[in-house]
Amino acid sequence: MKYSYFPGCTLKTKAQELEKYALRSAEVLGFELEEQIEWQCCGAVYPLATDEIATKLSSVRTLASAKENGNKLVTLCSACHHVIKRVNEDMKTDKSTRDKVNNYLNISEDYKGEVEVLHYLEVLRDEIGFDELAKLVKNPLTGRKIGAYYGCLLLRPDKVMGFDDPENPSTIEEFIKALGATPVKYPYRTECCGGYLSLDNKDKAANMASSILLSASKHEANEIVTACPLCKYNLEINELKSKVTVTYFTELLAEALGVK
Amino acid sequence: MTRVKVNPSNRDKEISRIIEISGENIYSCMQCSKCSASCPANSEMDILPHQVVRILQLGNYERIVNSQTIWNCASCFTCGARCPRDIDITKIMEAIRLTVIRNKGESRIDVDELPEKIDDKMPHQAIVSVFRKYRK
Amino acid sequence: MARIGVFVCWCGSNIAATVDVKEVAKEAAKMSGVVLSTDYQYMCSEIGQNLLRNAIKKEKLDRVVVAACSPRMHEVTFRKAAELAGLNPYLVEIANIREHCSWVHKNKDEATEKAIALVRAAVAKVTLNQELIPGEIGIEKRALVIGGGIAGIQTALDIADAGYMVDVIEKTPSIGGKMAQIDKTFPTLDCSACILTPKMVDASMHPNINLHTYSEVEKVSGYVGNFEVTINKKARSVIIEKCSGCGVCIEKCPSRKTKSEFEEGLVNRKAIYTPFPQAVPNVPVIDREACIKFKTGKCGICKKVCTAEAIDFEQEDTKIIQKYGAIVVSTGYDLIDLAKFGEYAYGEDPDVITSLEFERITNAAGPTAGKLLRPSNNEKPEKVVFIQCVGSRDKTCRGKTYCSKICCMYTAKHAMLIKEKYPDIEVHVFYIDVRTPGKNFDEFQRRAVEEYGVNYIKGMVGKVFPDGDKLRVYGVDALSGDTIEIDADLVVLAAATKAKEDAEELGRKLSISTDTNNFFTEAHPKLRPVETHSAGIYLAGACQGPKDIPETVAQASAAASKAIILLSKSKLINNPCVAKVDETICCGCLECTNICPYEAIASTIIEYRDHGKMIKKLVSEVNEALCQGCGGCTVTCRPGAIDLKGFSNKQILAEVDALCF
Amino acid sequence: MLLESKENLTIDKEEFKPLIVAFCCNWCSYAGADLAGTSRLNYPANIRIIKVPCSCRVNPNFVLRAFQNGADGVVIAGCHPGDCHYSTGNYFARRRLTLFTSLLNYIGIESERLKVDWISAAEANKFATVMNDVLEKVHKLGPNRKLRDVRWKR
Repeated sequence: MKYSYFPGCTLKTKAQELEKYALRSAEVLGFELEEQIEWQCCGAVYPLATDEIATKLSSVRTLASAKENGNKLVTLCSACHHVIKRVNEDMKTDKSTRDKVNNYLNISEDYKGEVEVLHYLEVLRDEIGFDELAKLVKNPLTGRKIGAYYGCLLLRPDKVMGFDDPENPSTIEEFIKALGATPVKYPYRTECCGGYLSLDNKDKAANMASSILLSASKHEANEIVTACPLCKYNLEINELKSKVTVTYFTELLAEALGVK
Repeated sequence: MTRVKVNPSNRDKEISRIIEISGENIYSCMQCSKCSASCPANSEMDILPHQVVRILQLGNYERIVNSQTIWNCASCFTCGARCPRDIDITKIMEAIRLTVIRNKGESRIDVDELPEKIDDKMPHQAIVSVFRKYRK
Repeated sequence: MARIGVFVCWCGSNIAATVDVKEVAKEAAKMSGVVLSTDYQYMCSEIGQNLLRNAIKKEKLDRVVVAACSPRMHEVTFRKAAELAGLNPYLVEIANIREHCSWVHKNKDEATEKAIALVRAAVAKVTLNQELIPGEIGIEKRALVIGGGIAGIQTALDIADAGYMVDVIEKTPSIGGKMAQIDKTFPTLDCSACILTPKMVDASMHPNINLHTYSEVEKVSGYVGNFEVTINKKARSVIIEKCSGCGVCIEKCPSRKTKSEFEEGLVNRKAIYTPFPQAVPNVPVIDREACIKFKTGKCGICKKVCTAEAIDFEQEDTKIIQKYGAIVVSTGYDLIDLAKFGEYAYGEDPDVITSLEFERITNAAGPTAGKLLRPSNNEKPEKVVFIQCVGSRDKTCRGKTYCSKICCMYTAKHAMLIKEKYPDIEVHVFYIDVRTPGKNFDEFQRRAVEEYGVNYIKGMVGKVFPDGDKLRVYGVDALSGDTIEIDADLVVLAAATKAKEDAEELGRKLSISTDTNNFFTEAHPKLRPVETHSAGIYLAGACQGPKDIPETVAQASAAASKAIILLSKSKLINNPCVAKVDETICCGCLECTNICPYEAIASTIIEYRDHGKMIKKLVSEVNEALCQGCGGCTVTCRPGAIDLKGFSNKQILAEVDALCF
Repeated sequence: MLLESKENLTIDKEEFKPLIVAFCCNWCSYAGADLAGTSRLNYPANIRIIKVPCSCRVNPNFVLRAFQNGADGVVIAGCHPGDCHYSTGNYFARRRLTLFTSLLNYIGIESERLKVDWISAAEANKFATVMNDVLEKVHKLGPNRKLRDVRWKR
């Protein structure tokens, strides 16, 4: 199976591990992530205002290019996934945005939200299947207590993202279980890490991240996995205060598949 | 405290602009305050999210744009996810921010300030986000 | 030539403000056949009706058009008035110039023009109206009550006391419903069981009441006065007549893995069980899905220990077909599933419970014998948090848009019950609005605050974080703007009420409608609150919308009296607007018999003389008692031999012509 | 949506005022129209309602007659499928009128001129919306001439 793949800026710089291990694991799992040619930054945050068009264009270009190749579009970074998936929904459901964007872009065929946007985790869950994944595990992570950290962007708003139950998700826990480790459910796993607040209001972000780490360690998790570079950053700069380490889910995957 | 005149004419241009940009119906709100209770950043907010909606309903534009609340919203979407009235409060926060920063010279963050605020590990994502959220 | 009288009603200013009634009357006077045209302020008033009656006599009117409100409102009124003046009531037509004209249009010229057109159509139709004489049908003097909760019990008792036979169908093994699960009732705090169980016994002992527990409605056919209902009596596996109710079978049953429905899943029950000790009938039932004998073939202990030989593993579902004159629906309500409200950790943490579970925990007959204990560790809680409106007044797909009505009061009751037994327990209630309209209701809630020291906080809870053996509750006080954090031991959620899952299906069987929330729709929200649009079918209790016990009982008695009124009549007047076959045209294809939903059309052979020869011919024949007058057959009829009285082809075409004038 | 369409109509009504005949079943749609009145909703005055016991009472003949005599659009409204007062009447109506719409199309009548819809007694808003919608569509199509009895005065 071949997918169009949108990496996003951070994966080429500060979050190279997230991508590296994802690509290696994909090889073992038997699917191909074809990086798009000349992709552009998604803009990091979804433009929430109804009157913003320009900020949605780069996502539509990405989507239209995936459509041209006849592929589903796969993302790795939660933020990119959030932005592209929501812009795709706008193109599908909001006529005024659709018309304006298509007029502006002037691509050969109007884009109407045809592409299916999948997060790497969704590929694992829905296209490969966690049962199948479990069979391919070479080094089961037996005995490790790992907490899933979902953050905001994968889950909310549920109406558009449709990733999992936004208040009580289970995808990453099932993923952890498939790798042979013990998933730890803790109540803060869907709370916000502080996001971009860490730039302007470091104390607040630190506060928010600490609550998450504290909650995870209270429930006896030794590690936390996440899909978002910014979540990882926010959790990591506070990790010293707790004993919990933070890694990308792909690193865990590669380790279990024996390609780390 | 100044006395606010409550009448429809208070829903002046700015307020309608906020409603329009957000695309949300603020009059659906019945002040259950679940948004405020859910907000992970509420400790930094001088006006809680449900109060923001109420003040918009009353039409007190000045009080909204001068609050610290909008700059402490992390756009985590928790408020909208739990709102029983199906209002996406995040969109309202964004609309208020935009009405401020779209005015010339009203950017929240200065490019010159950046170097001292970022460190080696900080992902690009954070910087791009802040530029999108805090300046035009 | 017809002598038609037109009466234009002002309806105060309801019509007159938007429609120039004088102009309408003036134009009507010019219409063909109209000999009198006048207007009056309130045609439905006594003076208005007298005006109509006198005019019929004085002007020798043979047809009447009243231009007023909807015929659904006062058609009956004006037809009765005409009848009193000696006119056949079916020679009266209504032009709906209020609901369909003055209330929906603003421009007076346009509205007046339309009103004139509507009157013209009514005049055109009435010209072709014929005297209709309704037939009579008999009434089966027996009522059916569907649902054996407090609504059904009250309805059945009232109808039975009036001297009519009543059958009660209850889906579960015992009557009693939700009220049987409840501990105390508001605002008097008297014991629910103490007032309900005597009624349950009354119902079972009443010579006129027949209980069909563990039974469901399978099929309903027929019409008012003559319903035919198929009841499916599910196999109980215990012979009711033989069982002495000793309970040894339950004691000895080795299967104990099924959650007790009556105890809201707080404890397990056996595979053979009675839902609760006061169950009526006090006869156990075998849950075949849980029973080891039914699953593996081995066991059968219950049969061995039963000295009355009441256990029957071979018992099968039985069907009962019975005729009824009236049906009362009282199927009650349920609570919504809270799985979608992950933020409250219901289902994740055992100490987060619904208010119905709380009823069981605080009930002396419940799993904790009335002691307030945390389900997780059976210890007394120190802080209890109540969260109201969980799913109520919620526009999203998670909840219901309506107010569930009963939660404010029962939450105040719960809070007070805790405080009364354990004054040292802290009780906090998160609410959006406190709604306590009702006799002594607000006083009750205020007492919780003022005398019992219950802490009411206006605001919703954002999230409940299970934290060790505590539940950290994050909320906000909307009034002060303070954020609140409570380390609670028990969180009670006032889950929204909802219609029964199978309400729509039952509605379909009965041909009664449900609203967008699947509650059954009453015939008129104000004036016909217990009737449905289907004659002879009535509503009682929360199946029509959220209700508390006193309201439910009141509606139950109201529904009973409606049923009694119906059953007390010796004959029912039939709707005379039925199909009619013109035998000379009918070709005997019998297409009409296939389409009729009431099997009201049959075939017959007629003989007639043609050119001196007797000829036999197969034709359709309408049973006027069965025909409900939908008119479907008129369109199906190939040669166009069937017409519908009161809505004939000629009449409708005349209306079309008049409207396109 | 509602507002926009109404504005359009008030601007243009001088030139063309379409006439719509609506057949409403007594149990659902007529009651829905009543509720639209009780709720003081608005729809244009050139919609005229004829009460029929059930949508299955509507003979396609009536529709043709309306078109012949000058109606520009016809609405047939009944209970929602499954909710028919007579259990199955609206199913027959649905089947017949689907065929009939095809026939209209075949003989060159725009199918937008005939609207078959299900409006319950509680759906006052839907009633007003459907009426406004039909009127807007018919307005765009212009007057119905194809089936018009040319001798008819309108």
